[in-house]
Amino acid sequence: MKLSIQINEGPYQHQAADSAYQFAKAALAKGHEIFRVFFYHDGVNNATRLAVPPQDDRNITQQWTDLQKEHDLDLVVCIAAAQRRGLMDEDEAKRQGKDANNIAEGFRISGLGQLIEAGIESDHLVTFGA
Amino acid sequence: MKLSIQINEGPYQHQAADSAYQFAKAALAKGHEIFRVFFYHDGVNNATRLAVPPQDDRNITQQWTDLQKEHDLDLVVCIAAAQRRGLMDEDEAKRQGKDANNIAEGFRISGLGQLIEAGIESDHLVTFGA
Amino acid sequence: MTTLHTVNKSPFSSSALDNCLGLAKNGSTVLLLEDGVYAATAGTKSAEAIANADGVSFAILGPDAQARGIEGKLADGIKVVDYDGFVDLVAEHDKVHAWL
Amino acid sequence: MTTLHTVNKSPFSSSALDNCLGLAKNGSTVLLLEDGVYAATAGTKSAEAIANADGVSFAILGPDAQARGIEGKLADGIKVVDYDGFVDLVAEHDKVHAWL
Amino acid sequence: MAKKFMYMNTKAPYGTIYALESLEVVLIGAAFEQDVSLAFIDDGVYQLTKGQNTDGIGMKNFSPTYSALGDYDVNKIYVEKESLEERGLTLDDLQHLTWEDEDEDWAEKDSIKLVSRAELADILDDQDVVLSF
Amino acid sequence: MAKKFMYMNTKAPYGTIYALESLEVVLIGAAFEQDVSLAFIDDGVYQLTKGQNTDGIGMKNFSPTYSALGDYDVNKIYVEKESLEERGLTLDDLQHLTWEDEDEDWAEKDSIKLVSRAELADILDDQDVVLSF
Repeated sequence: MKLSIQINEGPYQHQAADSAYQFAKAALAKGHEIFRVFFYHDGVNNATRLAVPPQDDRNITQQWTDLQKEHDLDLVVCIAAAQRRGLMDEDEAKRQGKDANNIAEGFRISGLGQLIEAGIESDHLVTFGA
Repeated sequence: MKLSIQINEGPYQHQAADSAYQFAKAALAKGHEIFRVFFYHDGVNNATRLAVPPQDDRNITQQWTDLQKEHDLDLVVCIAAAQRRGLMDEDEAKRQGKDANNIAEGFRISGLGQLIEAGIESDHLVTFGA
Repeated sequence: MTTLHTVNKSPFSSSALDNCLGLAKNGSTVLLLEDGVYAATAGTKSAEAIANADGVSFAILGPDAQARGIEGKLADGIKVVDYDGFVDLVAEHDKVHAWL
Repeated sequence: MTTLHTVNKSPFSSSALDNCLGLAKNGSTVLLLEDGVYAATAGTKSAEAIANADGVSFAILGPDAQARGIEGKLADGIKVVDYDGFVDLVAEHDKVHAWL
Repeated sequence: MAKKFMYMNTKAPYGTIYALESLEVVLIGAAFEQDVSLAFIDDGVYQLTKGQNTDGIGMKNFSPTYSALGDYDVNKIYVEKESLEERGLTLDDLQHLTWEDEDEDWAEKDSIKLVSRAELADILDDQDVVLSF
Repeated sequence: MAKKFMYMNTKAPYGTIYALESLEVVLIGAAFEQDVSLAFIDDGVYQLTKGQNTDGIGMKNFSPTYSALGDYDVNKIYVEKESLEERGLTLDDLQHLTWEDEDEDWAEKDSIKLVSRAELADILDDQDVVLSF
């Protein structure tokens, strides 16, 4: 089947981000297609490359980056939610006159239409949140 | 009285950050002393300088930065919580080998001991969270 | 000692108010704020629980009730305060207990 | 159409399971995950509500029950699945409804 | 073929951002010409209360946006009766949302339908995609 | 003079980070030589369950840390009886936490005290600072 995943909460604070990752990994291992992973609300915070979790803990952003590389996943960060919360890529930083950006490798920033499209194009949209 | 404030949730996602700000402003206007504002859990996300909220909405980080300037507030971001969530200042970025930092003016990063000290030194610790 | 309890969750979707009412002592005050203000809506179970909480005082943060359009629907006898009044309540009690 | 409902909140502190059980149709499945797994603990009101939900199937995410140390305390008759089983449940139903 | 999209709203406004960001999805989603419905249950019914005034809390009052939904052809708005009653509210406490029916000479019609839990269960059953907020 | 610090834990572990980050505060706070108590009510009682195994969810199992609290002189751990019973649990389902009493020749004593809601209300009343998690 063709799946899309929506993640509504940030890393570490809620298990939602972890559950989504475990689910995505299992779905891919079973040969299912993941059309898109859409990060919304505080979920956009999963896309920061500046996190330094304790060494004996998982690195949630890195897990997504690795999974993206392996399976060419489409990891989309909602731009409206990201702007509110301080997630940006290089282009957006330039446009907004910010002196830094913090998005991790493998994620791209785009609009809410990408979520609706995921709902239309996928057999199932699975949401993880709080 | 001498107050300290603990903020446990990020900006925009929960009202806690807003309530804390309104409370702090009112306390200062009444002549009370704020010993410290401690940002914990997702509360550390209030300290990002990369947020670009919609123009017709409040800028929560800027509100704190302005209040800090006006009243010389001690705005402390918990380092352990910040590391997990990708909040860092210039020194920490260097130490961790990161190519960017995102902390806003007026905030400083320090340890959990600062929260305990706030509890000891203040007449009241007021917590805002979810 | 006197305690100011703060509750910022709706009583319909969270256990925060129940926890608070179960452990608040006589002489303490409960301040309802944020989504906690819904608890004071007239004709609800939570408003009844509040009315039955003998010995505990209640206050509600007016700006939060107004934001939610329910300031005209509040049960009788609940004191409405603004952020200044919130600060005063903190000052008047020995400690603040946030029920998150 | 068949629906897979997911509930990730404790029934003791959140209304998510109540919302779900109130609106789940016969033939649908409820998957309890994250803090939602506590609902299946034997001897609780939520386990009783689950037992009384005629026509609705229940499954629980095993890894979440193990993490919380309650896999030995689960009520009888609830199917335990791993993440693979979660994926299969999604595939077997027409849609997924997350009760947040 | 258009899919049936249901936006399921369970949370109060302002306390958390879900209500506001749900509305943002609905407005963007309206351009995709799918079959859109909104449901309000549990604390979600509070999103529609009349007379919201956020001047005192420094947050943006987004409640006027609900009245614009009709212009976006979003006119199937289901409010669960049981949730409303439990909260001591009636339809009169909610905004009066309307839309104009092109097929009936732009007659103004109510967008909000008060439905029982059992009715809403049937409506939900019929959806293709549920977005939860 | 030492203040009475109460850590009030109301949330389940793993679903959210509050339990873990509460424990981090307790461990740091132990160095400040205040009078420290921990209370577990509502879903907070789940933090202390025996046999937690997080291998399947990819998260760190922090439950062994509770057994180290005694070494930090944190030995007043109150578990609310009503919360435990409502969840179908007994003390036997929780970790057996102990501390060694220096004043009684290092006798091993139980750290967990099962208290009724009324007893806990009195204990809370007596605190100077409440940290909520």
